[in-house]
Amino acid sequence: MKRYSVFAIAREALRYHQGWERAWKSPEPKKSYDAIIVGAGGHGLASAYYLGKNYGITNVAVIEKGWLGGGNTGRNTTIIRSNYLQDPSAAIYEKARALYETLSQDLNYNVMFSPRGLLMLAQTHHEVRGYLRTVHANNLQGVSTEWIGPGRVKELVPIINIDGPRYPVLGALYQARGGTARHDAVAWGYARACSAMGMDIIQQCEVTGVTQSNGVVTGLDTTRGHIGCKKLGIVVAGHSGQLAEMAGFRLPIEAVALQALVSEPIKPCMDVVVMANTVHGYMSQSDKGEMVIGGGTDGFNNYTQRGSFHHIEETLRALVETFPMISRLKMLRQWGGIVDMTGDRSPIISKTPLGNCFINCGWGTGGFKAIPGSGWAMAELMAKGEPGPLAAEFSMWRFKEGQFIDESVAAGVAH
Amino acid sequence: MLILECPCCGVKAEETELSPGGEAHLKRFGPGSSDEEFEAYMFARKNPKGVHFERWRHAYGCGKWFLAARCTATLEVFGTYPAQTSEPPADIVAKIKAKRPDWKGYK
Amino acid sequence: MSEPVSALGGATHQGFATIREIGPLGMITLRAKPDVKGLAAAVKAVTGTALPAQRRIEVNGDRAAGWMSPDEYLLILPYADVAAGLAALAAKLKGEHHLAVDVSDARAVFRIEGAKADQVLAKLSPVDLARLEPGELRRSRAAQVAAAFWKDGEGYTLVSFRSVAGYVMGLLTHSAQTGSELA
Amino acid sequence: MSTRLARGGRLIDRGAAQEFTFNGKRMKGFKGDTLAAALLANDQMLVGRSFKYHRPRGIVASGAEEPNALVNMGEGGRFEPNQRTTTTELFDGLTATSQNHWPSLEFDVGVVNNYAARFLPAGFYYKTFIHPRAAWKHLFEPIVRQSAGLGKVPKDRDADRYEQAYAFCDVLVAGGGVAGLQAALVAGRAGARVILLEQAPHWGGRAPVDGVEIDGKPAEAFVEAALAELSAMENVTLRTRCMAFGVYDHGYVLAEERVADHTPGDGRPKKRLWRIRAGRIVSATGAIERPLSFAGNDIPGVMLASAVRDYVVNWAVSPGDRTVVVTNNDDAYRTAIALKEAGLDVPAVIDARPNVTGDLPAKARALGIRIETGSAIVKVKGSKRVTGVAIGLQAGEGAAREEIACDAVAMSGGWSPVVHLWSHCGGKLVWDEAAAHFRPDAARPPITHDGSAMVIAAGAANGALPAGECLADADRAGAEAAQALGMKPKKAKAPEAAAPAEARMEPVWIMPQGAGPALRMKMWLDYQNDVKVSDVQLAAREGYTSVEHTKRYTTLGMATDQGKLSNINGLAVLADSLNAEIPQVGTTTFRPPYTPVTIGALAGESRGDIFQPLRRTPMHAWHEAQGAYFEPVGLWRRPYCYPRAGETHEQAVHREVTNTRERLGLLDASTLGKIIVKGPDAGRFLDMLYTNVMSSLPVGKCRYGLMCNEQGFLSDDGVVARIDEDTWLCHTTSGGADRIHAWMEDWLQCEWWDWKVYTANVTEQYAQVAVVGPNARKLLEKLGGMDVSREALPFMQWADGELGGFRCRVYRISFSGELSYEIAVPASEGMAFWKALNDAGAEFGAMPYGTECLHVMRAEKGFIMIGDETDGTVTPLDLCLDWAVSKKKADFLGKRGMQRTYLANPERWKLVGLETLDGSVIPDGAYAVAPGVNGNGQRNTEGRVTSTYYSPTLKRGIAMGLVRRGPERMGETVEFPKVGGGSVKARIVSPVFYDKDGEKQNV
Repeated sequence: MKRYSVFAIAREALRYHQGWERAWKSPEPKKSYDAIIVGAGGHGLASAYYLGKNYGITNVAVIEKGWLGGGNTGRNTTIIRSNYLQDPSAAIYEKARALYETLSQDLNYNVMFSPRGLLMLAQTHHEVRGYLRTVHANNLQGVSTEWIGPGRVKELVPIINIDGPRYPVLGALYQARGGTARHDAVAWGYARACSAMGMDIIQQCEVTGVTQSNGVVTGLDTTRGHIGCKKLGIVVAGHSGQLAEMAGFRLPIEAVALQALVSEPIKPCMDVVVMANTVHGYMSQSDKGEMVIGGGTDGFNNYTQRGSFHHIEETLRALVETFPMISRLKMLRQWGGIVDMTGDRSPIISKTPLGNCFINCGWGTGGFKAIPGSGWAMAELMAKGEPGPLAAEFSMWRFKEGQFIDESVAAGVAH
Repeated sequence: MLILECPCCGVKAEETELSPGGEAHLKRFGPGSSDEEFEAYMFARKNPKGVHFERWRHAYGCGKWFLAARCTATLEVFGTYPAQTSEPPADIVAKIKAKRPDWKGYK
Repeated sequence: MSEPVSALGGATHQGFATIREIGPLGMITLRAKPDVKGLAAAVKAVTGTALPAQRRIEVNGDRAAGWMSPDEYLLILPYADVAAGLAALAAKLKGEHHLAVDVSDARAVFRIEGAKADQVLAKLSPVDLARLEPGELRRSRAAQVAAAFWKDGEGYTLVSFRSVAGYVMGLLTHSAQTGSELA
Repeated sequence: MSTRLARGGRLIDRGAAQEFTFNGKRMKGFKGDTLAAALLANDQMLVGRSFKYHRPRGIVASGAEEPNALVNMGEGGRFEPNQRTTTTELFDGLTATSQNHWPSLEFDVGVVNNYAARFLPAGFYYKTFIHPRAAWKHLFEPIVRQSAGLGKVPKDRDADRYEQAYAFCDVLVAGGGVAGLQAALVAGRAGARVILLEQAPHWGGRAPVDGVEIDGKPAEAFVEAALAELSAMENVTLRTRCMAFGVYDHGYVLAEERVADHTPGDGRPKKRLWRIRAGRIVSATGAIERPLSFAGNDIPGVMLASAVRDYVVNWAVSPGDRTVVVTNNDDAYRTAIALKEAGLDVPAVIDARPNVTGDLPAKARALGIRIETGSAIVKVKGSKRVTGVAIGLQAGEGAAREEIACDAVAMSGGWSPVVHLWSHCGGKLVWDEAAAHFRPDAARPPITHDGSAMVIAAGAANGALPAGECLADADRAGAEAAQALGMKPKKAKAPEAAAPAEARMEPVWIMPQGAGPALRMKMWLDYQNDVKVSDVQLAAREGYTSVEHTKRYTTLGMATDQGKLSNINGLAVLADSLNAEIPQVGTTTFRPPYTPVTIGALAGESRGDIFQPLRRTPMHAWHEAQGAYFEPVGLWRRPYCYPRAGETHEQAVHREVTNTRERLGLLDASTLGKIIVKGPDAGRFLDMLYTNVMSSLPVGKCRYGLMCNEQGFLSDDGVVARIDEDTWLCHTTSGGADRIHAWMEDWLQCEWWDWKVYTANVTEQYAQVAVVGPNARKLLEKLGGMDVSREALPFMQWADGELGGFRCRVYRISFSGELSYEIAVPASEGMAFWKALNDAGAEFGAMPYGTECLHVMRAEKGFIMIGDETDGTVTPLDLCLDWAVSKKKADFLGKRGMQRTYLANPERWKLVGLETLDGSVIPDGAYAVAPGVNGNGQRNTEGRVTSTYYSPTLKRGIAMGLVRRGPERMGETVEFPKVGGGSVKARIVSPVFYDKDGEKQNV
């Protein structure tokens, strides 16, 4: 792998950039691999990357039905935070956030992690108490967050209306090292690094069946033939149900549409990420100047990547009330993603009823921010065959026991 | 922005007049059921990419619950029927089979 | 006993249509299945109308009976006559499974009047007003709250919950502003 | 230079001059101008700077596809960035400024990026700015952000208002060109309810500009006749200035109407969002011309050939004195002819095709226009304005054989149907080899609720470009739409449009064909985002070979024009780089909106007072008049406290607590949910709903009850009163009334549908007041009318009666531990009753109190609060409410859930009281720590505080909390670390801090 740097750019500029090599190879599948990951989204690629980096397992294929990074990795609002309430969530999201801090250097690919700070506004007394609880929990979890008053909120977000007659801003949960990253770059950077380790990223290859022998996985039937494997990781978000069915088990998962939109670009006016959960809206400004806005999920199963427009309207109403200046901006583009929601809205990183088959899914609306941590935990699970501390609580059997990891109990929602 | 015809009042309601209520025809398991049965009742969901049976309430309307057969991949609606039914009615099943010959059927 | 006061004290607005808060009206929620013995007679005793069919409202002067759902009717009558109405229902439906309660105070009622009254509603409710038949009672929403309405002469009568009367008046006023006609 | 012609201009009214300013310069235009036309008429070709390299940018197009000519418009509360000048109607007094430059449009420091362009290819930022780690956020990113961003930031609150409206129709026709008009006519004549929308202020689309003849008459005559007929039809609605921007599922179409955009301040809404439900959608949205990729094709003065024609014919504006036309098709010759006929100079038509044979070139030749076949522009000369072109062989590598001086270039690379509305809900496309464009594949349409086709493409939007085919296709589309809905189209001959025969176009994706890397770095694909041919080729070389990868890696098509001009050209360059066919490479997804939509219009009327419904109790106005400090509770706002002059909120709460405990407090409790449950099976039903037994409650009595969800977690609580043999009244929490009512109906309708139970939510029928404190009975006795003595109305009973002349129902229940009556009166008498209580209570020390006082008093008594002690993961057993969880009942909602291993674990955190050792108040939300850390290095915890207050009664901090095995550990001390250091130690005690034996409430 040729390293990226400003010198490489200069060198290439002199020859009209004709010398750049492929960021990742596009090989034919081999007959078998030590491990196969299904799903070349952020989570799948990160799982493969840490299998190689942390455990030296590089005879790995990542199989993708479409094009890598083409699912929710490329259609989210790029928010990164770890201010979660429950211990298992805080642990894995903070692991992810910490890995994001050095990801550009680790991958030699600028993923543009920008710890610009993240605010969750409290607009009711109930929300104030919820966020104070989160601050206390984070304090014990090693997650750096603080409670700030309305004056400080206004300093950080000059365009906010803190005296709204309906829901004045009473304060905010502030994570100074939360922020955003360039979503596509995360997938591309991991893919390039995986490829450089000798892993095969096989796009346009759809899984049609899971083969097994004596309750242990042996490989996959795909549109490009059978591919054998010793271990299998299923990391396919909204399509987890289909893959699980092929592997012979059921998941507590439902697929629903989540929507987002961006405005036309304007000059910089908001250098932090703001989430307002009472009124269900969140917004940040991208490096291009677009206001990036996230909305709510539909309440019904949907695989169309199109959500119901009234959720967009609800979100915009709330944001116009919170940031009055945006009313004369224009919505440039809106889109939907299919998110996989579990019974407690927390993810599953787990062994499965099928031997040597592992699953990582259920990230719901919170997947992007977790990518490095999720990959790290999944790699450990696949390499050792047993979950490490990061994944231990995210077993798929927790639902039977009633051991929820419920983040909705804090005023914060899982965006 | 779906339209579903409420079988209770006959209004072709748009989605904003309705609230969704998840998978239909779930069998309730209460005290005395096994852990597995109870877990399945609470959490296991068919979540199909294709024909799906689900609950809706005509919330901004007559207030009644009803059931709908809908495709989650195309959003085509095959029919709506009263909530007081423990499995999809034969006429709706027949209609789906006619339209989707490779549908494996309910269950 | 003090004089009953409607939610907004009879507020009005004159735009391209006229908005008036009216009432208080007497209202009874009657829950019963249509096949309950004596139901038609009971309704007739209170409103003087026939039992309304699906989505219909039968009007008789200042009294009316509306179909709300397969087992719910809204009976409208003068405010002072509610107690008598409830007594009549209790007597006629004695022994039959039903529920009749006074909801006069839980509602706010508006009139939207004028040749362009439909345009006010068209801004708020996802309802095809051109296909709303005379005597049809439509339950839907007005922007973010539940509402029921029907066409009545040159205009509409709209019923909402009392607590959001101010919001509904705000919506109607905003929608009826002169200059914002739809056609 | 660009200038206004002395004659012509079919859309302008020369009698109505209008003044406007651009960058402070006063300019003149006419009514009917677009801002772009007026700018060109004033020789203002340079209008902005590009996104990345800050290159000078001129007007390219004449419609919604314009990528460059975006301006800041208006001032103060009417300021609006990124306004597209080509679709902005000119009005008197309009002010506009150019965007994305510093210090000025003419001289922009950011253009330094242009000189470094070679070092800034697609994706360069992924490869650089990696070290040092902190530099991205603090050094590089701020520079990137500042140089990007286009328009300025609005500062003031919007001065305009917006609204929304619903509409319904059988057939919605999007596009008011001749195709849309014809489709509407056919559908309308068949009796369909039709809505016809046109984005521009005028009808007819391109046909009148292109000199099309319909049935032997000019297209204008057809347009006029069609409008007359349509206007006369009752079943047809016509609307201009209204853009159908998105098709959503089940025939839902959103359209934005520019109501007062061009008449700001006239009192009408600025914009209106139409939410249209249509049986069928006819997409007659026309086609958009494609640019050609030659070096320097972004220099101001290089325009689309059709746009040049539009400016000349519609607005009598000549973009240049000498215009070179460059093309790969016959259509562009119309521009050459129009220019010539307007008396302007056309030095040459550069046609990439070796053989040029059509009628239009013949006409051009006849007019004396020089035609260079098999030729290409190898380079455009000029920087802020075209000064000439160098031409050479299209088949060559870029050697110039001649330079032609000119000040404008009109280019045409062929036409692409506007397929957005077809594609938004999944309609598929097919590649048309002859026309080199994607058009709708009628075999794979988007489907609606019944599985039938939802959108029908018509005319140019369907790939039927020549006028004759276009009209015939539209006629078919209109009939198809009506037929699909069961209507019978009238048999009528479709009008026939005559047009000159056009020879086949020839796809030309770069010009000249063999251009080397240096030239390809100057061929722009995406003008706004500065994406060039070389960038797409680089992306392909680096393996970003999926079209979505290429788009995202290069930002092609992601600017505010959403790639209307660049997508197909970019796709073709990508396909070529991959040695693949264009249809194999595919297209990116088309997502709404077609053009950017004002966010204010999407928010509609929901601003200010009507942002959300505000629920008011009958006494709300009184609380406001008293200066209450409110808190939102669901959609209600309840008084949190009633501060007096000079009081802090905390002081007010303490006063209210003390006064209520010592004298008399009045609480507006109207928001409490009240649900009637009646029927022969009502008792059985309530026994399923509540964890305790309600069927055994005697008539006239009250009982506190708990409700769980099926998981076994507490969801609501309240007092239930038995009204008569088969009627119960269930109180819920303030936020819970609608939810619990829906919950009841869910079970009754969907599970126990044979049970005979009716419910009615009567929450708003009553105003309810809690009269609380040692003087409570005195006040009621003073009002008089019913016996409220201990004997007549003991604790936990209710009675109907009259107080002070008010019909009422009185409940002897207490949430404060004091002697307390909750009194319900009809809502319409609520205010009068409240005033009567306050007036009559004055002598007993009556004061209103708010929710915070209520919270403190209930905490002093150890009463739980839904939402404080519970958070959706807490069972009644966790709260030691075992007494309210029936062990006898075989079943109730939540019983099975509570039996799961994790919920039945004795290690669970349970409710206790917490008494700080130093009397201080434990911070809200604090956790109790246990020794050590867990596997993830997180500090172990063993509990958390759920309610914590300063008790004015006990003059110390009190708290409730959930602690591991708490009730077994009475007297032990637990430690709560504070954020920022230090900790509070608290002793585990009973949660009942005040009046442990309940003597005060039971007097």
